Amino acid sequence: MESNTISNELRSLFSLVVFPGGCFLILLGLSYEWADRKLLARFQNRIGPRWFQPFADIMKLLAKEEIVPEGVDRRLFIGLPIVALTGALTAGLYLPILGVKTTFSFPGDLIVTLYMLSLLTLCMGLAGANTLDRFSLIGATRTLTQLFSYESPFLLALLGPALFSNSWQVSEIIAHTDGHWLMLTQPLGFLVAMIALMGKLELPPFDAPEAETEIVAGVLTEYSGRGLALFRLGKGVELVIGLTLVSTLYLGGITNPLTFFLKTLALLLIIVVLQALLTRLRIDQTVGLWWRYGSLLVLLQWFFLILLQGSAI
Amino acid sequence: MRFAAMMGDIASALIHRPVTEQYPFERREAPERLRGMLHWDPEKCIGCGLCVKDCPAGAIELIVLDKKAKRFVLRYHPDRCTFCAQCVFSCRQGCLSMSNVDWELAVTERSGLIRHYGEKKDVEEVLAGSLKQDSV
Amino acid sequence: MEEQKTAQSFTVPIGPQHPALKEPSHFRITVDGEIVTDAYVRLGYAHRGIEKATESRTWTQNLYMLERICGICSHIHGMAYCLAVERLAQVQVSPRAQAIRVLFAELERIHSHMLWFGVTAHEAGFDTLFMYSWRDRETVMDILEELSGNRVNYSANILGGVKFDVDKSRIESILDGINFLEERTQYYLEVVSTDTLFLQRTQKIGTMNRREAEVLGTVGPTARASGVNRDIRIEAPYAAYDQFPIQINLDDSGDLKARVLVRLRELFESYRIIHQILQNLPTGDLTVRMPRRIKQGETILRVEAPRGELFYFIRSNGSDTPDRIKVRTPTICNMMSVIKLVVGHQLADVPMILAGIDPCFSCNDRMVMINQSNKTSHRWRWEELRQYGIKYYQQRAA
Amino acid sequence: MNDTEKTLRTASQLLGQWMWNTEVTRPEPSRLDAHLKTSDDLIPVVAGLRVIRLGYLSAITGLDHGPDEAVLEVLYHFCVGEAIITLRLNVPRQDGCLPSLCEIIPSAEVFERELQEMFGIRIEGLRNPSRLYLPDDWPESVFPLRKDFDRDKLRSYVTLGEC
Repeated sequence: MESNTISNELRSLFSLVVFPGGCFLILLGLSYEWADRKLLARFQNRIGPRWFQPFADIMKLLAKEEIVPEGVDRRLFIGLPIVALTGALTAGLYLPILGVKTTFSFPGDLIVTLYMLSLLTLCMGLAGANTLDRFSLIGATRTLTQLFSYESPFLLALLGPALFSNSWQVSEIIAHTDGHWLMLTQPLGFLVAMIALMGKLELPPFDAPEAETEIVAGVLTEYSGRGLALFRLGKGVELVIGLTLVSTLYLGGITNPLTFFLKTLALLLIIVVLQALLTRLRIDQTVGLWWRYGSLLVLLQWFFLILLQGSAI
Repeated sequence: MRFAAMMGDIASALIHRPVTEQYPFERREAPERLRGMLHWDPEKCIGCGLCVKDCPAGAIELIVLDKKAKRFVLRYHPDRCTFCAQCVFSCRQGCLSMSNVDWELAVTERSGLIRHYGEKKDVEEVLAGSLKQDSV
Repeated sequence: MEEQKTAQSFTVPIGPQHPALKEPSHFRITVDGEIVTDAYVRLGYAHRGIEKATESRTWTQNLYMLERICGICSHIHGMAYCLAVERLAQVQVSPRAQAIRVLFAELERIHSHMLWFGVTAHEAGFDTLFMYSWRDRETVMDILEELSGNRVNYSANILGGVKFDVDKSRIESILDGINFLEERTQYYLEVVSTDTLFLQRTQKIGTMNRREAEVLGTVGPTARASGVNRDIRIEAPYAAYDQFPIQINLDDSGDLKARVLVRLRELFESYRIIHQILQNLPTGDLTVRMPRRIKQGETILRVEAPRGELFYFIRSNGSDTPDRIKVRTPTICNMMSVIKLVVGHQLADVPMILAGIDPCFSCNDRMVMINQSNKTSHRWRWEELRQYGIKYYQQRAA
Repeated sequence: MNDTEKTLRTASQLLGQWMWNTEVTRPEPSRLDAHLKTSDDLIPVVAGLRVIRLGYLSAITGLDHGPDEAVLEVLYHFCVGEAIITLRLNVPRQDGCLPSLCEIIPSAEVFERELQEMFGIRIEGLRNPSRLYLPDDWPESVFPLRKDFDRDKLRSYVTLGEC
């Protein structure tokens, strides 16, 4: 009995620190960041970074002095990157990373995952608002404005599959959708989910919050060293989790490492192509896009879903 | 009005190799007229000093050891040089030229930014002299 | 222009160092939310005192210094200076040399416009277009390197002619490159006039009608995009432009899209002229002898630089150095229009509008004797600087 | 008679009528120089040129003919087509002062500010008379483009900031 609980606790610790949480997700996040940069570079006819570049960047940042600017709340300034990364990592615990069964599961964990993903963005917004720097302040306004615009379509788009399988638990949705490619039956939801994911990751064309030609680095302008490294790690982890989430819900589930890599990388490819093709949207255009088209499309999807479900009953 | 007008280029990038050159590992052959380091032929020089006069950057010094015996040393400062080739065109004897081989200018030591051209013993004499000047 | 921080508005400094600016300049943009309510510009961060410095250098040396006013439009400065000095000295340069000067000027215009095109795409956040246009720009850079040996600051001019000839074997390779560029420019023209998202960032942004363009004193493609019919190559043909006439490109809409289109269409005109010159290259010597001392007198020379009208006033007192050289570069004329145009636009549009005039701050700022760093280098000896550093860190530690 | 010649003839007549004793010269075929007697004439002449839409202000040049001369010369270049009409005006070296053209030609502002800081000719009526190119801590009475400008003397003005 005694040894059983200890081994249980050890297992929990392992999944929190090594796999799928912590180390593994961070490594995976950096690798996906590299894949993103490399593919984008190839689309632009450049060579692009070598495989270790994101790792080297993070190493360099971690080794550097962290400068805390004047006029900020010190605890918040140091604490926010940690909370952001933790949030992103926690989200990974409810998802079938690498096709392995989810570590933790309870009814409604999909909502927790989505909330944890938003935590990173909220932390970034707060981090920007915390400093006195004007670029950070404008970046923070834009980050939060954008959050409010894509968040509800994203949520609604991801709840489509949940509605389909009558459960808000990721593992149950997987069991229910196994083999069903919902992107075919719910194309509008898939489209919105993909594009909202790009908005969430602040990738071009939704990179107005960190548009370097306008506001330098947006919210992260004042960050250096460790804080910047943690935020970037958080972004990398968010990329992996977002891709996993969408492929789990819309691409017929993930059951083994092969399908995991195939499906997430396929999604990444789509994201990179869109990044290469589109011009940055101004923040008013982003908001307009989401409220005018994104929400409408996803509501349309729901309408059909409910009709279908109703007729099935 | 259409979305994704650059699709063609992006698709073609998949089959084309990247155009970036990885410079230190792959070197392109420099064009014939490339203006690299200034080279000087002591044989033809008559010591008129037109090159020194016309140089907009003061990168050339002509040290006259013995005008009659035509013993000159040309001190050239690549770090000041703007590579405009005015000296090459000013020289009526055609003893100046700009190399299209010797064009990698980065050096790790400042001493690499001063060059002396001329007969070996003349250069040594000038170098000894300049060292003496420095020590004074 | 007091910096006021009220509840509604605050001031965003752009520059002197800022990713949107490729050269130093300082803008103070007052915003209300995302809307710009006021703008202020401070120039002078790239001052090198060139106008004063010309007074202490010989006519030959000045050629290279003036060429370095701007790194992008270097040939046109050298060419304007040479033409003016040759006019003062009453020297006739051979038609071949003049044609080669025009050839270089048009190649330079291509490289400048392509560079600008890439920068604009980058400011808009369309990095793919930026990468591709700069990749293609390499073609014209290679042509220039092939012809003159340098990629920028070609130093093709010399008082009394040009340094480099264009021979048969080179004509072929130039034409190949130009044909490739023509094809690509056609493609880019299509992209910028059809891509929905790019159009959203350029259409009806920074609109300036013809009257405003005239009143604000804009020149060059910026003015032509507002329908101002003004091009020195046509109005007062210099060098060989009388033999190789240019056709003007105008657009009436006056917004950013028009500025993009006008510049891209100008490229076709450049390609055409280059074809013509290479096919009918006049004969003659490359250089004629120039006196070292230039006759007393004054002359004014205007040329069409890639960014607009470039104005040279040169006064000689008969010695081997000029008495006064006045340079009025096109950016200074266009700069004030930016300040007027950004008001009322979104902050996100400011870099785009600024890029729209193709600013060149090095051109702009050229006249101060001693700049900040120079000043300190006189006063701050190494030891002082070291002491200052020690003190600073001691204070910080305390 | 081509356009340039026609323009210059018109300008010549106009300037002759406005300024009864204006000396008009033709230094080059496409140029016309009008030597204004006093700075009071400047505004009416420029207004006159604007009324008949003769050219746009291309540049303002300051000239210093040497430290011994009591006056500086200011040149206003108006261009139309190939023709360049230059208004030349002498301004005293000490406390020289000119009216601003901003009311008539808004784009003149930058040229005037440049002239003001480079030659020390005060321009009256500038909306924003602050420095255009020179650093903010540039000494008040040093004008870099004057011939008597002394670089070594400038150094004495430059003070090392408190460290």
